[in-house]
Amino acid sequence: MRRIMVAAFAVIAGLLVCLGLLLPSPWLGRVADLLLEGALILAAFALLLGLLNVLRSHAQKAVKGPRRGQSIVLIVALLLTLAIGLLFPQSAAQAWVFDYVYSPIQASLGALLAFVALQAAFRAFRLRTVDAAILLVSSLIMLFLQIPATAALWPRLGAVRDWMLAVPVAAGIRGLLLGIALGTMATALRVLFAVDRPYTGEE
Amino acid sequence: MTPLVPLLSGNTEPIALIVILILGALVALFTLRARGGGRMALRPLRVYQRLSELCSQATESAATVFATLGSSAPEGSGMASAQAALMLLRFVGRNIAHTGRPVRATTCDAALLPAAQGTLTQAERSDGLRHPRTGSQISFAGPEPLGMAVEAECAMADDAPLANLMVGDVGAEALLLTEMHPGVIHYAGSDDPADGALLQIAGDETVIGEDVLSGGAYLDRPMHMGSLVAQDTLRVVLMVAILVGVVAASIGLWG
Amino acid sequence: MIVCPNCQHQNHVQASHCAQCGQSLSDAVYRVCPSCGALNPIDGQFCQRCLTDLTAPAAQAQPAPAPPDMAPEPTPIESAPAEPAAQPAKPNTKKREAKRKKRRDRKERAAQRDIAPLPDPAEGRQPQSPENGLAELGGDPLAGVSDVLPLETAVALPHRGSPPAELRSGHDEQEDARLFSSLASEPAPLTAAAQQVLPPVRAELPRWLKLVLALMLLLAACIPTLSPGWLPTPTTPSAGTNAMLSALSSLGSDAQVLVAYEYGPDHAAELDPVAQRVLEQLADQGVRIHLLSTEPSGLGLAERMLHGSDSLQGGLDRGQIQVLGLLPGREIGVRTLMRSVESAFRMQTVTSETHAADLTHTPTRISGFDHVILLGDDSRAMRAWIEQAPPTLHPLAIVTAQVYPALVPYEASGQLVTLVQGPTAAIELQASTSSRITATGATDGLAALFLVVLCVAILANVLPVKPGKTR
Amino acid sequence: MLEGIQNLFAAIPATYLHAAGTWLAAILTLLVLSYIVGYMPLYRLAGHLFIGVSAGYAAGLAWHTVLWPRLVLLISGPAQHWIYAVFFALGLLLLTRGIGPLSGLADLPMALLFGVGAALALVGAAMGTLVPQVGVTIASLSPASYGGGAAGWALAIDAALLLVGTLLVFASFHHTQASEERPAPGLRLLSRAGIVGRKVLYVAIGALFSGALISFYTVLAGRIQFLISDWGAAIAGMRF
Repeated sequence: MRRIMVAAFAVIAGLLVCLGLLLPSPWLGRVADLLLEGALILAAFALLLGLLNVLRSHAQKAVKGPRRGQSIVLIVALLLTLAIGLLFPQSAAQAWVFDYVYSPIQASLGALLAFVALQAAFRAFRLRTVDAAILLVSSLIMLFLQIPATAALWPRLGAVRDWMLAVPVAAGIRGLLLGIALGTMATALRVLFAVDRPYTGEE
Repeated sequence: MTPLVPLLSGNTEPIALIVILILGALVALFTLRARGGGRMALRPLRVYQRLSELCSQATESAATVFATLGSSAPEGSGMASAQAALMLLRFVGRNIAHTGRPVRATTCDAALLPAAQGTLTQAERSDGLRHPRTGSQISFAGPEPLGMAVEAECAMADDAPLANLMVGDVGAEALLLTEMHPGVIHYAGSDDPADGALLQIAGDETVIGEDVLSGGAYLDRPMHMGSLVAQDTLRVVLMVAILVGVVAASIGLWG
Repeated sequence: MIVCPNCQHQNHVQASHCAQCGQSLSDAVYRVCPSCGALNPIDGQFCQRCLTDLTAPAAQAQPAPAPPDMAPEPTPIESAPAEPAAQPAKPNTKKREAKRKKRRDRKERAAQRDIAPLPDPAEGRQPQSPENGLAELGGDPLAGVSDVLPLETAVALPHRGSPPAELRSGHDEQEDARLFSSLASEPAPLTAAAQQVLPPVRAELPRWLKLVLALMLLLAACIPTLSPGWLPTPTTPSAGTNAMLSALSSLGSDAQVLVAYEYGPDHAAELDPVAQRVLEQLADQGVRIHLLSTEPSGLGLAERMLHGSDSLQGGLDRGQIQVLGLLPGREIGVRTLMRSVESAFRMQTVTSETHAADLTHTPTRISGFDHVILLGDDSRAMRAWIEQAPPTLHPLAIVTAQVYPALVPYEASGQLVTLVQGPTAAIELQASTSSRITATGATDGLAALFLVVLCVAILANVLPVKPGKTR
Repeated sequence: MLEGIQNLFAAIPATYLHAAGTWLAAILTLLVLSYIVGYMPLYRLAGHLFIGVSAGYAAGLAWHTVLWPRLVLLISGPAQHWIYAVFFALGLLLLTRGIGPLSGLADLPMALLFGVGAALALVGAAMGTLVPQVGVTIASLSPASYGGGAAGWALAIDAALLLVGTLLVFASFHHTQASEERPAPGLRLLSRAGIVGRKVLYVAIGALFSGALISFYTVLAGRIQFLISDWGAAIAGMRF
């Protein structure tokens, strides 16, 4: 019974939002807005749940385990940033933390991707299959064409780059996008028809 | 840019509504038929075939499986990839729960966390665990995917899992995991073109595009066969419509 | 675990009813292996741990390799795990479905044992003599069976069962034993099956190779900072950059522009130069700029950029540039914004008195903006904007090189009025104008990157290192 | 007390804050980049610091932009804004996830999240991708539509290639297959087309990968530039 009620709630909420987005009825639009706002509030609560989860799991690790130091650093950083965020919103202190802690670490992690991408390229570029050959040739050609100097030295290469992007690449990605849209719609319809009930943990 | 003639410009809402209604009717029809137990031959997808083997192997070797669930937000259009991630999590959770080595997972979308916890708890219950863990083996790693990669990397260093499932909204951060732990089998998949391309390069077993979203029919949800057939039907209809439209446009009948 | 005698489902030890078929497990019994003491399901032919034939007399518990002349023809071994999810057959009866499921479960269990599936007991066994008739479970399951123990006893006993009483093995059992011993003594098929179950894991790149790759990349990454600019930069911007510039310069001083910061600090190096250049140009033209972000970090970047540039700081002080704030919930936020700007940011004005976004000069509807500029590093976020916005929005998108190809179809369909790739646009802008964007040497850097990737492609095929993927 | 702390922070000269920040940022950058030489602990330490900071930062913003304003509205006018009470109650139910027997209560808020998400995904995919992208694929293949002449022919050929490529890739995601029981020639044709479509897709994947390499490289170059220029300046500016 409980499961049927939960599923009905999801289906009704989903259909109302769907109709509110598609039909030009102001009443349905208001209902949809309200439900969207509700989802927003719930997502924020989920973040709260996430915080509790982080704190709990790392508090356990901070008491015992091989990564005590890291977990302690995480908890202290989290609590400090949270305190600054809650008590001094949009303050200079928050901006300082963002500029000199948040942003450099994230940018450096992003920079590491260059190294690991090169290692991945080493594996992927081994010419063992036709696919790998296509990948290698396509990557190298596109990389070469995207160097601004090539267009400056040989202006025709700029046109080749535009053609590559506009025809073969666009064709591949458009076909992919059409498939993704179809799959997304089918997945959403399964949820709206309660064939799938991911919210109860079941299929 | 090639100056193509976009014939369907302007307001797409009515056409979208018609397409949704058609697909909805098809999904409903074929799902009801799939309930009867009919199965179709499906294009083989290695990832899903391998996943069944993975569960056997994990049971045998008593090794755990790690899941990097990514950042798909269930309350947005990430719902589809979230659903795909949960499907895999449930399949693996259900098949290896009895080994006593729980599936561990990390996510960087807070709303996906409770969904994954519920999914895993149910999966364990259906594998016969009377007191399933309440989801403490799934951790939230902040809202940033790169942070999630760090957390996943540490968990994989500690647990030495057999495999790492990265299906859903997982992007470039997957590269960090595949290169830092090459000994782990990385199952990767993303329904985003840019992310999918990276995963195709990085993962051991990769699934991209629409295939990510059709895992259920391949794994343990015969009901999904219905929506798969509906997708295929609409696909053929769209392809025929495109060809007819192109011919009409080329001979000057339309556009 | 308890294996359900009805459907073979493996239940938890404490389960009282089968989780799959619901049958009571109270009279499920184990069979204790005479050789190693492991507990096995009642109808198991061989011990799951040591593969001893459970139906053979204790004396034959350790099977000797069968004489060659006695060994039967090697049974074709099905590839253990290759149970394709897609079955070409289309059975309509539930009975066949149930049978297939049963067989699949059994195969899965065989795969779990990491051996090629042993001959299926249900298929290979002929009707047995009453003493060994374990397959027939009707009635009292223990009737006529001497070597099985009820559950409680089996669990309570030490795992070394007493050897069962001498039993006469029938012809079928002897056949099974011979088959088993031939399988066990033939390494080839077993190894082959094992290889299929355990895919070879790819090798790690050698440490020296990793260091060489890293060194090459580091050298290439130093070039933009250190190079004096060896290679020429294009004198005319590409079509996309030109379109962006002309769209921006056509905006008058009373125009309203909405700028969405949809990128994080990890891609700031790519998009900051272009974003700053665009904002400064708009500020110089006197355009009113409204900034927002659906990501927390995007907002931080926007504020850093505003405070880091004199002309932008001036615009901020004059009220010409306005930070609307965070638009939470990516798709939800965009949807709300499309309905009404005021309702999307209404909440910001409820509490914070000092930092409240002043919406008096902001258009109330999204159509009130002359231009919408998206700065993005995530193709999903960009697609959220494209998909949730009405088709009449026609935003201009400045994106990272990574997501640029993925959005090309949306530019072709007119859903994005212009699509610009961040790093090359920065170089082109720097080359075509005398702005203070420091992109000198960036084109040399990209050329160096190309050389590095070319080296990698050659090395990958020349070096005897084989760190391939598993497939 | 809060103002005291704020004043204390404001009292520190901006140059000192900047110099300290630059040093901190440089050290954190080096900690992360220490992975290159294969030393993980420092990388992990910086990573954990990042997880903590990002989670705290996002939670603070979510509180101030989503929860707190609505709470204020609810308290100030419960009769008018009663609906927020419902959503807050659902939010509290969400927090029961993970608390043993209560865990099931979180299903209700999850249902709302998934329902709303399904609606947004459905409408977005149909309106924003499927219909416009199908629409733009329907283009004339006649050279006359593109002005005729050699240029017209070239553009018509481009349009034809684009059409064929798109259809091939789209076909490569067809799931059902011909089988012995169902030897549909149409399905066989689709799977053949799909095999070619995958090759076209690999061209696109190559292009995306090259774009990703440029992206990552630019980010790395930005970090190096920070270390050489900004940190270098901070070191040079120090007076011993």
